[in-house]
Amino acid sequence: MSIPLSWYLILAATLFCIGLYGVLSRKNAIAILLGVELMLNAVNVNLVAFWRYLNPAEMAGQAFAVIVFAVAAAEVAVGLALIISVYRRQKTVVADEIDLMKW
Amino acid sequence: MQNEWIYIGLFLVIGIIVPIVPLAFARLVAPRKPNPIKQSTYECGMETVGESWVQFKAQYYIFALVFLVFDVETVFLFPWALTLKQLPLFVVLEGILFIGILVAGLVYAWRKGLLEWA
Amino acid sequence: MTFWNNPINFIADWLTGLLTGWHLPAALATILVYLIGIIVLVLFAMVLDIGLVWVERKVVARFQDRLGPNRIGPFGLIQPVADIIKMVIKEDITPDGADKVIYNIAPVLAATSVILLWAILPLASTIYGVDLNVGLLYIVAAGALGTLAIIMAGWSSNNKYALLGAFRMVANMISYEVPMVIILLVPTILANTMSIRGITEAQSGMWFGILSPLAFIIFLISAIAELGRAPFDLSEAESEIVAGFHIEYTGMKFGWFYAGELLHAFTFGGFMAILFFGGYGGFFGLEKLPGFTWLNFPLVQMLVFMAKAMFGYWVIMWIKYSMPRIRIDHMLAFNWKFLVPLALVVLVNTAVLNKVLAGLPNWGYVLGMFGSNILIGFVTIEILRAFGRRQRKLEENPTLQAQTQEQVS
Amino acid sequence: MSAEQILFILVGVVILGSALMVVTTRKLIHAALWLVVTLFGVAVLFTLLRANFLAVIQVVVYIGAIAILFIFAVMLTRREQMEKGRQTRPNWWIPALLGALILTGLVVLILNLPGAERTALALPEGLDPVRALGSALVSPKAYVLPFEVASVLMLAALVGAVYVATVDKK
Repeated sequence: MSIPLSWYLILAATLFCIGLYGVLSRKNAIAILLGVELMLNAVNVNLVAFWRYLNPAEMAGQAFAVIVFAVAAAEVAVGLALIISVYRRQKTVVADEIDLMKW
Repeated sequence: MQNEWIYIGLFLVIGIIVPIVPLAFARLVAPRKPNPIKQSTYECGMETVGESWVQFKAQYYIFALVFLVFDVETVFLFPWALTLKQLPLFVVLEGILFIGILVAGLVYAWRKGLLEWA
Repeated sequence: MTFWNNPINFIADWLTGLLTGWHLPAALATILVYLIGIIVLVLFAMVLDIGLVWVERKVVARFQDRLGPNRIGPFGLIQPVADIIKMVIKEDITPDGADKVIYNIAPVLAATSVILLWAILPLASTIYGVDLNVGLLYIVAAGALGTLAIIMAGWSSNNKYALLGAFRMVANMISYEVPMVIILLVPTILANTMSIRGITEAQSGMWFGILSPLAFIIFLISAIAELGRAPFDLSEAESEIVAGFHIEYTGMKFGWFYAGELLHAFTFGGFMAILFFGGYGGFFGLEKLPGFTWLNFPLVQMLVFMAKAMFGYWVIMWIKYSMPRIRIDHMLAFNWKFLVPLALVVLVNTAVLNKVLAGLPNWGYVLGMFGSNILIGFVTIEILRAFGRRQRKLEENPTLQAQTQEQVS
Repeated sequence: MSAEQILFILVGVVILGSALMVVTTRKLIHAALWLVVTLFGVAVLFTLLRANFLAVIQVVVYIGAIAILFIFAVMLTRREQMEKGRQTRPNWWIPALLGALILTGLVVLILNLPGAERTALALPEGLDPVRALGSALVSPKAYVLPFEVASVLMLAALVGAVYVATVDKK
């Protein structure tokens, strides 16, 4: 066990920033959701690393990671359903062109 | 170091190499004379109509959705199942409540007619 | 420790000793020994796979009142080798418009996902790859990689039939994964562990297949669906979409899909034996009697395991070659409206009874578990019968049918 | 440098490389498949951290369900002309700059964090993390409420998603 905690944190931070870039720069709504998944994964890496490095007897980190799994699944289910619904009405998945609520 | 995952990792490497070896060997010995007709999309000898992209029923997506929800929830039940022996009956009831909420989702999908393939 | 009690560890210790004797670092020696063990195990699986081609063809032939392969070698035993040679020297065609990288990765991934299962398959009490404390979920995870391989193959082929087949197959696999994962909880609860070996050891007195026959039946059905074999083979449905997701694959790439499916079927036969029939053990305590200690020898255990797995594989084949193909709407309705609710009922029943009956003597526990399963099965059949009767009445009585339709609309 | 550190760096490079591909690839289906590689890499990280259960459900849930759902969605909404042309907004450099700034800030923060160089603690003797997680998830003193609420959340997601995806059927 010779990996310092900071390595995991930096890796997670980088992954988070890549995801953030994807969310902000992509046109396609599905691609934006892919970026969100990257960010959630970065969070999970952090949570599990903290569990392992700070207090392995307490399962807080892992329990939170499990909840993040559920949240990620819920987010993908609803997000993709919205995108598919919009696609069927407007034949587009470009986030900027989706302006149903822009009144 | 945890040996079990090293073992699985090595297994993964071998598991990838073993299928590749005959493929690589086939690449060496098999003939290769490509021509446009041979490489055209196979549709039982008919001329291909349109692009391979065909519109799919959104129903496939609905089933994938229901599956996602069920998969995530049942996976959560595994840690619960491991605690049944040590902890009191109360824990079983918690799990049943969890399953009950899951069933509510199934009943909803059923009543809405989403499980019909039509 | 002698060779006969623990052959794998015996050889491993000897090899490690040999390698460290050559002044190799201990860690490197361990990894080398692991590698040798893995290669032997995977090669064993591959040789078995070749044998399975012969078994499958021979058994089908017998089901269909034919002889099967009988020309090359005694009883046609060399036939699979000839098949392999043929597949390797076939021209490898990549269709136009295919996504080449994904197209080539898919068959490898399909085979890898099956081979990975062998890492946790215990052939005997001392012959196994690794004993994970999350073994059951590992099976599901390997299956997830297989699903991915199919969707990759279907998408990258640039063919309507392939894409349709992949969509159907994936809808099929993911739907039936739900009852399978639910039913995997039953052995987890009964054995109080997720480790494959732990589950096997927990059955040395009583098989889980007897404690919960319904769980076994649900597992069998969902395993067949997961494999995409008949009656759930509409993903390849030769008569409509030709061969489904692997339509464009030729030569050895097709070969890996085929070989992967056969090995997968056998492996699931093995898991059936492990989860519900005691795996390499499960002699109901017989092995403790003085005259029967030879049952504990690893090679005997391995033989027992292979026999049980082969029987499971034979049952899967039996169903495959006796059943017509199911329509996709029936298939999905059968899963979501019948198997999933039933699996949940079995799970709740197991969880509650396991707690309630824990104080009882052993025979009471077994009888309670078995009896409750029979009761659930009986009630299920009665519900189905009532439902079927109503359907039939509706169909026989046109006026009633019209009325109900009015009510609905 | 120990073998474990080399392994970590390898996995890290794979994760970050494939994550970059996710956000830059033009074809969406490739982006989804690169996401699978990233997710698998994260699962390997979990095994390095000895979170066996999370590593396995990472593969089961993320690769086996979420990635499949993404691929389905991509296929349902795919149109040829959308894959031609640029996939990023014209002012893509602003998010890139923003990301780089945040990353620099975070890295500085992490490196100055007290205890950032600590190494992993040994797992307590006889602790089975899966079992302990199970106890934590069902114990009223710990996380039983989040556990049940997660179930309600999934139910809400199911109802909502199904409603949204089918409402315009008629």
